Amino acid sequence: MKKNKWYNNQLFPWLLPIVVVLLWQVLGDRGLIKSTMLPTPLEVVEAGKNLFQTGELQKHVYISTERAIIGFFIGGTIGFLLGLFNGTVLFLEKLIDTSIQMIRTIPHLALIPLVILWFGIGESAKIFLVAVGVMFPIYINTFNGIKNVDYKLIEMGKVYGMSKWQLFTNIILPGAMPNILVGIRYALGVTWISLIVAETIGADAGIGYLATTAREFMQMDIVVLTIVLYAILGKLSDFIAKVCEQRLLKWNPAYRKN
Amino acid sequence: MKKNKWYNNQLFPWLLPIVVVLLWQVLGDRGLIKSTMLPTPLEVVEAGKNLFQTGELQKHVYISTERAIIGFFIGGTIGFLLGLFNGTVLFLEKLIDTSIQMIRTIPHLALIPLVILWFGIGESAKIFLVAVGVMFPIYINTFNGIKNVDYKLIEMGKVYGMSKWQLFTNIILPGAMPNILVGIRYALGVTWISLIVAETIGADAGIGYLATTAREFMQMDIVVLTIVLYAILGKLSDFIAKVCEQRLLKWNPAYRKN
Amino acid sequence: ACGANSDSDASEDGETIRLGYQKGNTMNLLKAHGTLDEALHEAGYNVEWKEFSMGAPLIEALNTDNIDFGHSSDVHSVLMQSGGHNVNYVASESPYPEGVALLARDGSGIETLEDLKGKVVGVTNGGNQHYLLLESLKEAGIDWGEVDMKFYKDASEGLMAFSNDEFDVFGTWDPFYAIVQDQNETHTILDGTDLIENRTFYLARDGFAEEQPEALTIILEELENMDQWANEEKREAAEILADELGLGPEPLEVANERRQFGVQRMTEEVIANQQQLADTFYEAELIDTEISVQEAIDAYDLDESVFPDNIE
Amino acid sequence: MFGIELKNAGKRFGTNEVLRDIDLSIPKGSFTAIVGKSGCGKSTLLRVIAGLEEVTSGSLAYTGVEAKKSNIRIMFQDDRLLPWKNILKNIAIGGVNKVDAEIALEKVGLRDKKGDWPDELSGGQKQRVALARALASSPDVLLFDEPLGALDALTRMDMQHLMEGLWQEQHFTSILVTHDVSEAVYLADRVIVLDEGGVKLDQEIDLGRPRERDDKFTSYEKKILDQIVGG
Amino acid sequence: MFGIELKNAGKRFGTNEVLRDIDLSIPKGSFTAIVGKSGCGKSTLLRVIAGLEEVTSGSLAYTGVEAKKSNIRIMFQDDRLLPWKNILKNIAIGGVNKVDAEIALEKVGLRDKKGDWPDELSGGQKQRVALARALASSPDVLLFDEPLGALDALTRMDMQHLMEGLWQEQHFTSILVTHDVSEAVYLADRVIVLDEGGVKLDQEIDLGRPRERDDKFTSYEKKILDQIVGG
Ligand SMILES: Nc1ncnc2c1ncn2[C@@H]1O[C@H](COP(=O)(O)OP(=O)(O)OP(=O)(O)O)[C@@H](O)[C@H]1O
Ligand SMILES: Nc1ncnc2c1ncn2[C@@H]1O[C@H](COP(=O)(O)OP(=O)(O)OP(=O)(O)O)[C@@H](O)[C@H]1O
Ligand SMILES: [Mg+2]
Ligand SMILES: [Mg+2]
Repeated sequence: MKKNKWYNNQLFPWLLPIVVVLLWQVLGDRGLIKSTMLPTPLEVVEAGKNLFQTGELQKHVYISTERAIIGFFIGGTIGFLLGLFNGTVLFLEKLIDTSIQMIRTIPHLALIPLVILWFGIGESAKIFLVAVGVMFPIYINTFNGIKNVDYKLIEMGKVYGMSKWQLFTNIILPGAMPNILVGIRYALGVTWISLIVAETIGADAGIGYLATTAREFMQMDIVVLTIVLYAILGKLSDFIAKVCEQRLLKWNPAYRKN
Repeated sequence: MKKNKWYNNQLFPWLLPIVVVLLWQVLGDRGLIKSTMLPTPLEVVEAGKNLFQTGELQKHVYISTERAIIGFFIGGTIGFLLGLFNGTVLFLEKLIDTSIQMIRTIPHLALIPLVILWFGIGESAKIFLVAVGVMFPIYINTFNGIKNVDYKLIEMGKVYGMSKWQLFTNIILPGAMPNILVGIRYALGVTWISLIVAETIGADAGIGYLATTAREFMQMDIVVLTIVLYAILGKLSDFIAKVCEQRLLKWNPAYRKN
Repeated sequence: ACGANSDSDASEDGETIRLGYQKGNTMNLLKAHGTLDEALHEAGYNVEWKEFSMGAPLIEALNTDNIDFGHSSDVHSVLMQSGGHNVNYVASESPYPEGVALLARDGSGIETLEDLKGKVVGVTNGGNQHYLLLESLKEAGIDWGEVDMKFYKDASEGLMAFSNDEFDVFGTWDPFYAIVQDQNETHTILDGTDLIENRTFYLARDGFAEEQPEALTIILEELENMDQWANEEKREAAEILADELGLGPEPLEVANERRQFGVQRMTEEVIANQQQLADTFYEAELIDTEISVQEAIDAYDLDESVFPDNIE
Repeated sequence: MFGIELKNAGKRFGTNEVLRDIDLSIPKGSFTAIVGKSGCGKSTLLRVIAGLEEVTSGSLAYTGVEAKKSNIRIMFQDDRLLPWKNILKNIAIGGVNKVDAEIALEKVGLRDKKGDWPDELSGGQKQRVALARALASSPDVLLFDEPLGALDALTRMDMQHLMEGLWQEQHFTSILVTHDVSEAVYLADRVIVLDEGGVKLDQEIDLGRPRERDDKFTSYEKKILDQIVGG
Repeated sequence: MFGIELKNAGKRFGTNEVLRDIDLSIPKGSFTAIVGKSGCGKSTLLRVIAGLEEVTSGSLAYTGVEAKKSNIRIMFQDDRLLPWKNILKNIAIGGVNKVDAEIALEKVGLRDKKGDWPDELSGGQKQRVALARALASSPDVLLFDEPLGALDALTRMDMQHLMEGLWQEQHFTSILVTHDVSEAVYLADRVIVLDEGGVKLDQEIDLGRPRERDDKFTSYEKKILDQIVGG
């Protein structure tokens, strides 16, 4: 059962992306895909190289990453705390949850006019949008994770004289952790998605800015380049989340096995 | 403990939204908020009434809802099946998961050129974008839900001669259900968010279209109206999700209690 | 899979002409009036209108054969060509320089171009007011770097930011120009007069002119008819557009008053002005390839015979 | 250390009346055993005493000056170990320090398992960890819900000695639910037979300690067993 | 019905050698009991036999014509009831129909609980549901891992009779892990004492059925107990 199968290695997961890229290159070379519409991988790499040499690529990635990190931490913290309090205090749940569920479905794009009204067009508006995007998946997963913690263990904790804080750190948090991590994992992806919208506001840098202007200026190679950038950053975020998962859930045989 | 607190009733959760709306009206009336920038609730209601009387509002909501439902079912099904298979078959997980994690972070907005290339500008492009948006939260939550099902129960099922299918319907699915429902709940929100982007493609109806054109033409009352619409639809979707939760998780004391 | 995408069979009657439009332009009037539909039906065509809320998806739709005919601003046409796409210029609308302007708040002390130095100017990246700003600064001999340009995405975003004092100077265009003029205490620093033309161009997909020249002729003819009607009935035209846009009629009346409608051929003068736009954008590093508008015209090689009699 | 006083206490789940008319006064520092058939309400009674369930009729009170609900510990019928903590940390919860935890683990004979995850232990080992956790928490009142059910005879005897020893040393009020009548007589000063939610027999055990399994012992056993079987 | 053959079987978790050199041949239709101290490897042995753990040395084989791993059932030491199914449905898993499930539930004395959720049952009731589930599945080989640990003496005797009766009726191969030596001697034809992962005693029980607790019975008991305690 636990035997290492041939496909259980680091490289195998990259098989599919590589095959897709190769196929795409071949189709592009043969002219089966028009390169003004969908440039070939090599053309995209070329575009990337050019941007890299002028230092622009690094600048955009750096700025976006900075926004992503700040926004993620603010939104993640708020989402986590809201999930935490709403998950443990019925009064707060009743007071706030409905409102959160209502705000949650409002697209960033629709919010922008109001965001500008409140935050202007500077950094804070962008970070706000990222934070809002990150907040909800973390909120929902934390909230539900806490609701689903085995109540028998909580009962035990209470009987063994744990303080609220101890109960939280020793039982509720680790019990909800698998769900919270799902939320974090998802939110890491949302971060980048939020940025593309956020970076249209009075922006002059960032991957979202790069993507939007490339699209408006019909530079398909850069459009695809940004897509690739998103994919790479997404995979990277996911990798971080997975490492966290493996460290934090090592007690769980499901994670210990692989 | 289980006593019904005064705040444990149907109406209390609406307190906060109502207070916010009232405050906003008062601030608007006093001229503290300029109505060209943020129309008062009454003005928004007025705009809604006008659109309603011409039948436009219903048309937009109807069309968007249709797209939402179709997209949700397609994306939800695919996400669920992917989560299911990747969660149970290690080979598939290794083959596909990395690729999915990479695609996941690509914003819809960046994808649009490619989507038009593949799907044209008709309904299928819009439904595709909704489906893609819905797919990922359901995928991730299903996948993780399955991974976290108590392996002792799975072991029991195997020993009691359950077929793969029985194991799935009797143990894996109900065990992963709390997580899957979180995914569904989140995805219901994403549906509407995806629509705003989707409905910029060759659209002539839908809430997303309404929102985008209102934004382009500075009709702040309609911009705010669409925000309100999103909030209502979001709350409605969430209500449906909660009902499902309460029916499907009634075995769980955490859901039985309230 | 979807209807709009299905290729029309050239040998059959009743093929569908797919028209892309954005709100607020002649095409929009034409759709509201229904005269083009009538004319095309008479000639045995079906008509399908596709609305686009923004320029980019319309052009993308043209490029992927999802629509046959549409329109786009002068700047977007240049951007499209610089992105390596075919830009199939068919004709243009009359210039509309007064429909784009730079505004400042009353009492801000910003009156002339000189005053722009060191100020925050909000424009849409690659928009017509962006071009106006660049041209006017160049004219006045002011270095672009001396002005702090901030980009906004669409009209409501711009208005929000301007109202919120995020911009000292606000680049805008009709009908929003008219609205802002009307609602806020602002004054115009300059509009496009003698600086830029601010045209709309009519574009077609690859091969449309060859495959359906008759349809193209009808479209152009009806466009010109519409334009002439609009010139005479500016009020009524304003009302129709106001209805379509969901705005009050007043700003559109103001806008229409300063506008002359009319379809024009791609004359050398038009091409030269468009080339100037391309050069300025290249200079400003908005686009990274030098382009030749003439090349695009030559590449499409439109047969002059498609033009109806009512267009000079 | 404090005692417990139940007056006319009853508990129902829905229509199911699980406990009825329980009048019970348990003095501080005493050792009481509760026996009875499966499903007769033993665990529910312990949960009521610990304050985990509210009585639906009658009343519950703690008697004594420093009486505090938070000083009651219960060793549950299921082990309730935290799967995300290793054995030692599972014992060292709720204010028990590592050293005491390790001593407790030593006493139940599992010192070499201190770094293991709970799901790496055998059933009996888990139960002993739960016992160690309960004993290490130095409670005022300690409720045992079938603490030795998963243990073999020998280990069981060791654990009984351990429980008795600690009780004599610390004098906590002790209530033991068990299905082993002999264990009840061996450890407790008083055995209560519960039957269908009511007290059927309330028997003082008047034997010296350490107890010998002599005739008197056997006669107590028999008397209690008769009450259970005779139900 | 089929038998089990272990040759030189060993099992280690990491560095922990839990089973070593087990040579055991269990004929089909026999009733074997396994006793031993907590943590000696009883549950692990059952899991190896059921194919839930692979041996790390030696071999396991099933003997008999229709031998199939899928016809082995195990009643786990923990109840492993599905929390999302009511009691009746918990029994009716893996191809058992509702009628049979209800009969099995009746036999363990819990028919009135059939619609309850598992977490509404008492510890002993849950164990009996797990027993009913195991018995209802009409297996070829049935492995019991301390099936009656949470039951009082009286219910326990009922359940012993039930197990014996069904075994005599259906003749499945039965292996019982228990910490109650008397139960082992009462039910099994052969008692195996496990000690630190190895077989310490392999004792045939040569008594007629139904068994009387006579001198011979007691002498078996004593012999086995000595082996356990003497470890
Ligand atoms: N998954 C595992 N990983 C590591 N060690 C294990 C695992 N399962 C069991 N062990 C160890 O193997 C030994 C035997 O365990 P087993 O469960 O077989 O004991 P047992 O005889 O059933 O005891 P009990 O009567 O207490 O149930 C124990 O020391 C236990 O810690
Ligand atoms: N949460 C609950 N909801 C409904 N019924 C319950 C609940 N808890 C216990 N019961 C019922 O109350 C009765 C007594 O349960 P209790 O757990 O007190 O029994 P017990 O004496 O501890 O039995 P055992 O020796 O089997 O553990 C049982 O019939 C059980 O079904
Ligand atoms: Mg109990
Ligand atoms: Mg065991």
